[in-house]
Amino acid sequence: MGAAFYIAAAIAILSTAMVITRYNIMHALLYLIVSLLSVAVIFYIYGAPFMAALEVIIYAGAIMVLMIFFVMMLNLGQQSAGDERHWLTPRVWIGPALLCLFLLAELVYLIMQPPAPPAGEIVMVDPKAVGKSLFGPYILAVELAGMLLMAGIVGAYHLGRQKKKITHRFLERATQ
Amino acid sequence: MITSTTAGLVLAGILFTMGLVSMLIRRNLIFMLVSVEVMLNAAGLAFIVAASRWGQPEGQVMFMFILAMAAAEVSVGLALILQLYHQLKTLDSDEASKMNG
Amino acid sequence: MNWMYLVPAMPFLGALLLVLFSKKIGKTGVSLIGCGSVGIAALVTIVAGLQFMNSGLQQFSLPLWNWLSVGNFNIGITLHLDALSLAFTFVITFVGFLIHVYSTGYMAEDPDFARFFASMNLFVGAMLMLVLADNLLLLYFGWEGVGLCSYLLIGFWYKDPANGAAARKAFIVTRVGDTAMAIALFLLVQHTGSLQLTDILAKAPTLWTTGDATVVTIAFLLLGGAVGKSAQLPLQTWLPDAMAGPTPVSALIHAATMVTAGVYLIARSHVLFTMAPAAQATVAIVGAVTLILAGCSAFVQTDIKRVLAYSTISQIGYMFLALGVGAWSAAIFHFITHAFFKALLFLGAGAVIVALHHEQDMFKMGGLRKSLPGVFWIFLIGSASLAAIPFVTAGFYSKDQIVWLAGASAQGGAGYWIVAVMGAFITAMYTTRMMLLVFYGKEKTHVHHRPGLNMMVPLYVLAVCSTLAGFMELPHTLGHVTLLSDFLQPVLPAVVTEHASTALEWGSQGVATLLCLAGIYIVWRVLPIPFPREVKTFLKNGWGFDAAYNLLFVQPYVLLARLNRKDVVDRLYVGLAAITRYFHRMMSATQSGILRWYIMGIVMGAVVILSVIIWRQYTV
Amino acid sequence: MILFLFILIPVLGAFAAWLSAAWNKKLPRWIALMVLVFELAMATAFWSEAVGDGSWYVTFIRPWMPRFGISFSLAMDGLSLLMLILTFFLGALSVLVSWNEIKERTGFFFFNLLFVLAGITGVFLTMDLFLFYFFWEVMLIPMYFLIGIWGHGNRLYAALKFFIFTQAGGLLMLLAILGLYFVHAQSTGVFTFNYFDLLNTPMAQETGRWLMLGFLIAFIVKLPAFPFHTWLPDAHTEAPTAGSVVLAGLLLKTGAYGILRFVLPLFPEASQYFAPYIMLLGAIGILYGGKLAYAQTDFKRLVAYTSVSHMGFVLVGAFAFNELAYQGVVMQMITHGISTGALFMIAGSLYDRLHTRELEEMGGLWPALPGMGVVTMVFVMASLGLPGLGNFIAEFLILAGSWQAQPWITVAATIGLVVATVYSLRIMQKVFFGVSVREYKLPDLSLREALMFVPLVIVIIWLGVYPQPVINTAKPATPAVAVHFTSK
Repeated sequence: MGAAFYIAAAIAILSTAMVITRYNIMHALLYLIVSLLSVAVIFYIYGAPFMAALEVIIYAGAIMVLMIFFVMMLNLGQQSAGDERHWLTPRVWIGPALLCLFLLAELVYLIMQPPAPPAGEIVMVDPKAVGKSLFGPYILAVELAGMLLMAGIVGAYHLGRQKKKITHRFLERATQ
Repeated sequence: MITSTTAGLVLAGILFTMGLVSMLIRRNLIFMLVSVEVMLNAAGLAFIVAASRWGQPEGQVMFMFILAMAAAEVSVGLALILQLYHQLKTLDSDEASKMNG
Repeated sequence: MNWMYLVPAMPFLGALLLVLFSKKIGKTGVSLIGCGSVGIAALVTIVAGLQFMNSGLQQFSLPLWNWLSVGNFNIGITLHLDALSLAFTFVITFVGFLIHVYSTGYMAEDPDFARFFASMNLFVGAMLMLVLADNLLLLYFGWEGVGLCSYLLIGFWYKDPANGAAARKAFIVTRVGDTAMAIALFLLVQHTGSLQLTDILAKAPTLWTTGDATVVTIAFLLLGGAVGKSAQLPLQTWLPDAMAGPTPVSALIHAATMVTAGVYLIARSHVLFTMAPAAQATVAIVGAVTLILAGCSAFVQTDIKRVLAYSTISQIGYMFLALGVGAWSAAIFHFITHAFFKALLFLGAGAVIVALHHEQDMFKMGGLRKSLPGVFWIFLIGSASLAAIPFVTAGFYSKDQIVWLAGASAQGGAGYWIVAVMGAFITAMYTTRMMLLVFYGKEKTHVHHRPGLNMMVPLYVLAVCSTLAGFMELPHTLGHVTLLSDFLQPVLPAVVTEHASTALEWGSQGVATLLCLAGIYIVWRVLPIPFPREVKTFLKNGWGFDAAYNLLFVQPYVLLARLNRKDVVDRLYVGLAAITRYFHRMMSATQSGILRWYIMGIVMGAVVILSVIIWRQYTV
Repeated sequence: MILFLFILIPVLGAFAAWLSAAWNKKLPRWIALMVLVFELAMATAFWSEAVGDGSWYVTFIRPWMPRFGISFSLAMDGLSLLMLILTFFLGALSVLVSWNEIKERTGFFFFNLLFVLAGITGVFLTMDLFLFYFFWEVMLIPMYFLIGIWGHGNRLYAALKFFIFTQAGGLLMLLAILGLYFVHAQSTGVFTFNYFDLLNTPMAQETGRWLMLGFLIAFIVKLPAFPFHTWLPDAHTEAPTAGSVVLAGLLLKTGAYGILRFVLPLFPEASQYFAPYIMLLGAIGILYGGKLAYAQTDFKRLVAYTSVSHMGFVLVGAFAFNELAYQGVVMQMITHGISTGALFMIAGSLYDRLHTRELEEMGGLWPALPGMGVVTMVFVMASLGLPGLGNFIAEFLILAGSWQAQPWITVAATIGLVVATVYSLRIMQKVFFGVSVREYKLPDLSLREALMFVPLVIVIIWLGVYPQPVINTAKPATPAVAVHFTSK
């Protein structure tokens, strides 16, 4: 384990911590991109360069950009930040945080358990092997993933369309 | 006891838990979506670590599927949030929870 | 004798016809069927009885059909005729017929004429089944059947809830006794494998030794049945209330026939009682105590029918005393004479009651000697017989025999004799009091209706019988006639006497006569007898038995029933359902729609699962 | 084949009745009546010439799911035959009783009625445990509808309660059936649900007792015995008259039948072991049911609790293990069906006239309804066990038999006769005697009602004075174990 890993990991953890503590959504998203990039570095360290590339391109690139555009489109900036500040009181977060901390402790404990994996070297899995198995035994899953994306596109289009405003009957009270 | 595998898994665990905490404490729908992304990413990291541990491509394959899923999820999720925002004029998930069936 | 089945069949048929066609045949038809069926039964009984006596048979059975046959357990619907059942059958049909005829007059104005006769016929049929039964199950059939008819007839005037209550009381109290009897039957089935009377009586000496616990238990349980039906202590409380029924009913059922069923049962199963000395002694004690208690109660009643009711209890007490000391035929003798004179008294009282427009309070009567001379003479004959006026009345001979044997028989003793004599004294007193109150003194209520011929003729016949019936059995001192006991000899063993002598018998008779006359004289001179009011009320209410039973059994039961009307067990299930529903509510409350709670749930689940895994690692 | 017809005809009749309602509202009742009268005639004819070698008159077996050892296996012995005749007899009467009572959805009503009867017939005939469970459920669901749709006031509660109780018991039975199935397979290697094969399955003592309890609970819930009786008053009270008649007259008998047919022969050792406790439950039921009956003010509820009391006798008798008690139980099943069925019909007829079931609002009806009074008197007397009527024979035989097994429990049960007197006479007093609340001008028995009641009266008297044909028919069907333990 080189220092690279620890640096990347530290950046990932810190930036994620920033993500979850920001009031402004825009800031959070930008920190998330940093986190994703550091995770991409870790992927690279773990011998998955192709995945690191995908992480950068798709996650940090496409998905995050989508979200940023979305936030910008709705113009959420200041007002939602105020809401967030209002909502995020210690009373709200202290309980779940402790619970999750406990969960994390358990997880770490279990991960550290023997039978520990043999202290092996990091094994490089090259993209070719990934491609082979993707289009070999997992071809059906790939097709399904394709279908999923297709459905995602159609669904997003359908839902995102600006329709004539129809208030659902269960929401009437909320809108009044 | 810290090997490369355990270190990676512990990192994945930390990231996941952070996502989880965020999920639990946030009321803003977009933040919740972001939290989901963090958790998915952590899960992906675990797969990559596992792949490197065993030297098998399956872990990376799984990560690709997670990626595809995340993409689809974000697009649909954002569209849904958009609808909700139009309907409710807020991103508060507690408001949306009044949508009892 | 083969058409003896007509004896019970005719009244049953009559009842059936009356139920089915009551509306179509009119009152004349009803009277004809009602009296006719019992009349035919009486005729058949006389003819069959004569044949039986001439045939020289000891007993005769007539199997009709097989009732029940399970494994080795066989019960037939079989009629059994012997001297004992013949005596009872004769009294039932003969007195029954007279009372039916009387009723055509007594009930003439009742709208439910047909129902009355249907029930009466049914009663006669059931009573005949009881005495003609060849096995205990068939006897039980008659036993319960008469209970039903008694219930129907006590509650005949159903509009008054008090009558209904009296009817139910009679049924329920006797049913308590019947339950004991039923258990006796189970015991007999278990030990003898049969309920055939002749079988049981023949087998009993081979199965048990005298005083064996089983046979004593059986005898006691049978006694339980008998005291219920015969209104003896401690189940006597129903009979005074049973007077709520029409007077002919009181005469037939609650004086002449049904209430003596207990006497019949004990006499019938005398072998068992002989083998169970403890039970037999109990019979005697029950009889002795009852006859005194009931006599005292009779003395303070104001209702003429209640006087007669208590006197009935008291007289049956005499019969029980006779049974208890082994004087079987004396009990039957007293049953016969009692049936005549008590029926006579009741019917006479009925005539008085009708004449006074359903007035039963003796203190509102009086002076009827002049306005109802016919009834007066008849009532006088009956009363004389009840009070056992020496030499000319049937009651004297039968009661005297019991008094004598209570002291003289092997199982008897001085104590029983004293009680019996005291009973005679009390009987004379209350009888005289009744006569004085009703027929002497000033006339307080005007007579508005004189009994017709159809009521008077049965009275005359009964008056003759209650005088003559006594002469079939005369004591050693007075001619020594033993027609009845000879006749009953094949069924009922003769009484074994100890320390008996003619002198003693004279003495016994003398004392009894003296006390009887003394009683009459005392009452004649000093009526009304001064009693403290409390004592009077206590006696009048039958020694507080009713109140005690009410407090001990009736009220707790009713209270318990009322408290638990909603069934406490159901609460268990309702509670279970409520708990389930509570959990269901709790579960559904978690479906709040708030997303974070769901996630929280997932997290907690994860924590729990991981904790379990870790915990297992530690423990394993 | 005749056995199959016994089940098939009511099923076909049920559908015919349902469909015919579209044509004419009055057609379904005629169809139902014809079907049941035909079945009754068929069963009676069969009885009159019933002779067979051994105890089984006739059997009918077709494979159904051979892989699992399930067959469509029917068989009839004396017990089944008697129960069938009772079923069709009361079935026909319950059609008559609902002749005018049911005005809505007549087609569906008679569909359900016939279907219940078909299910009951199946229960009485089947000799395959899987099929038995199937029919057990078949009779449950239409009954649920009968109560839930055509019942009175609180009908949904009653129907649900009935359903849950019986279903819970039924599930235990299913578990026990499966347990027996696997135990049998384990010891012999043959997977079968066939009754005859499962008899004498060797099993561990402990296993046998648990399985027996599974069956037993299902049956005593249905019976119902003391702690499980609370569904019965609600169901009876709220059900339409025909429903009450079928419930009291027939459905309860399936519980008793199950005990005689399955519990005793399949688990002789366990039955013997639990017998005193079960008899005690029976005795408690007799007294407790009687006491509750006395406290009720609702006519039907009162009669319902008398059922609890009477079925206690069945429990006492069935576990006394001797022939007297066994015959008594069979008689009790029949006579209780008739007498209680009749009392429910009377309650229905009174309800038609007075539109109330409250005893406090009745009274003094004798002058208006003498005919019905006589009929009621007969059945009230039957229910208190008056000799000369069928119930007496039953109760006497049961008690005489059980005395030999458990004297003290029998004494308690015998005290039940006094309790029965107390509540039975209360019916007469409250309904027919006493002062009438109003001056009623009511029609006495109509021709239809006379047609209903006269056969019932005749049968109950016939059973009281000449029960031998029934006893003879039931005798060969006596399971060997029922009398096996007599000699102690």
